[in-house]
Amino acid sequence: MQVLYFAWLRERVGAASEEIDPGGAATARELVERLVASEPRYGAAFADMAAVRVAVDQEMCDLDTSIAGAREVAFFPPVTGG
Amino acid sequence: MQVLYFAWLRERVGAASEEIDPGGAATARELVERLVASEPRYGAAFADMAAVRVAVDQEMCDLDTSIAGAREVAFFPPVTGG
Amino acid sequence: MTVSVQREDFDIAAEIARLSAADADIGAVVSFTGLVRRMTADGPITGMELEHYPGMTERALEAIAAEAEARWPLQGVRVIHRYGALEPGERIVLVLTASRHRQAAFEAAEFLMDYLKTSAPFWKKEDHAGETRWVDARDADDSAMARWKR
Amino acid sequence: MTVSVQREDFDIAAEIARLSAADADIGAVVSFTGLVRRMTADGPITGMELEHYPGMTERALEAIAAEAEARWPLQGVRVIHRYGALEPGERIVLVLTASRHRQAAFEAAEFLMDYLKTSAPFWKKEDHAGETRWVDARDADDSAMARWKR
Repeated sequence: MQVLYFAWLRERVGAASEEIDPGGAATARELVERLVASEPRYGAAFADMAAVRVAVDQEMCDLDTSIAGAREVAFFPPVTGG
Repeated sequence: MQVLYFAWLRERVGAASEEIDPGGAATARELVERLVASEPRYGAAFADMAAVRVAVDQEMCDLDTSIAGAREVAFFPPVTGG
Repeated sequence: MTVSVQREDFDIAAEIARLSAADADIGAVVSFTGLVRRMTADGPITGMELEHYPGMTERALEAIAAEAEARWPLQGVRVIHRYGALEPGERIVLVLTASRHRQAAFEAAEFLMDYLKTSAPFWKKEDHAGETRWVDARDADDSAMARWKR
Repeated sequence: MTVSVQREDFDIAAEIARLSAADADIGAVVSFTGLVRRMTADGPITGMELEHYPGMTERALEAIAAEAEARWPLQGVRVIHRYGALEPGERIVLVLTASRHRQAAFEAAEFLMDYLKTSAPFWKKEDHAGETRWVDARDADDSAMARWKR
């Protein structure tokens, strides 16, 4: 599964995208927990989950949305365009 | 006093402006009554007073506003610009 | 220059550029452009004549612009209204507002248009295949205006 | 073409002209132009970098435009959003709406901007005299968006 990061999440993770095996993670939140347990850089990126938004296959979703079968999961802060 | 007419009021009166002595007319409405009594063309122009608006010295006013000392009184239908 | 009443067409891009450049803290510019529609409530038209009250028109538009600037934090306002003969598709009116934030710019532009529709002395005479007809005022314009009363 | 996401600036007049010409019954065209402000909540900036999510951005803007067209009787919608490095005074976003009547054009343009502010994947990083800082989302944008929920 392709995992993307934007804005300060990208900077803290140190990558714009990574190929990640979701393992047993069924939701975006579980995927974050798996990442945070694996390496400290994820701990820094996901320290404040209230400031983290997620898109599954380019659709804005809830963190508890299923990621089963998703090709692309993206994490980013609240948007600030316009 | 200069009296101005616009749109179909102008067409019915047959003049864009006239110099008129208001005589004893204290308000725009009394001026209309005076005009209507004087010639039939004013009767046609002012037949439906609900459709007549007035400006005294270029300020939109009520028909019962005083016209004492006014230099310019204008009669016209509801506006349709924009 | 805030208000213009003119026969000539206007250049929207130039007007927006001029207003935008007035202040480095403008974050939002809203424009409203009114066009002559081919189809009216009384059927298709081939053209129209827009009559106005020279002198009062400018005063009324200046007053409306000043009222908008009193009600909203604006960095700029511009109103251009044409008169004379106009064909379907031609521009009639331009209202521009500039502000730090979008909400003020949007609200002020709506206010200006609602106010203008009910209090600026313009009258439209439409040409229906050779027969001309004065346009009736719309009740909807009065109710749009009513929401700004205070 | 309804939506564009691009580095390049846009030509407001050309966009308005194209949208206006699409239908002879367009009576109202509303534009919203967003500009980079020099002064921000965190002080003056010398520039900013606008990051986006290629692919999702276009999808999100198309969805917002489609929603606006479903809610209001529009003859046309156009959204252009820039990304990359931008300086104070530069244009960021253009939203255009065209309708028979002004109310629909105004409301749809406000809806598009409110929706875009809260759901299009863009992130601003401002340059404060050499120190860069990601911009925080504004609560005011969330509440502006809330009024359109149904």
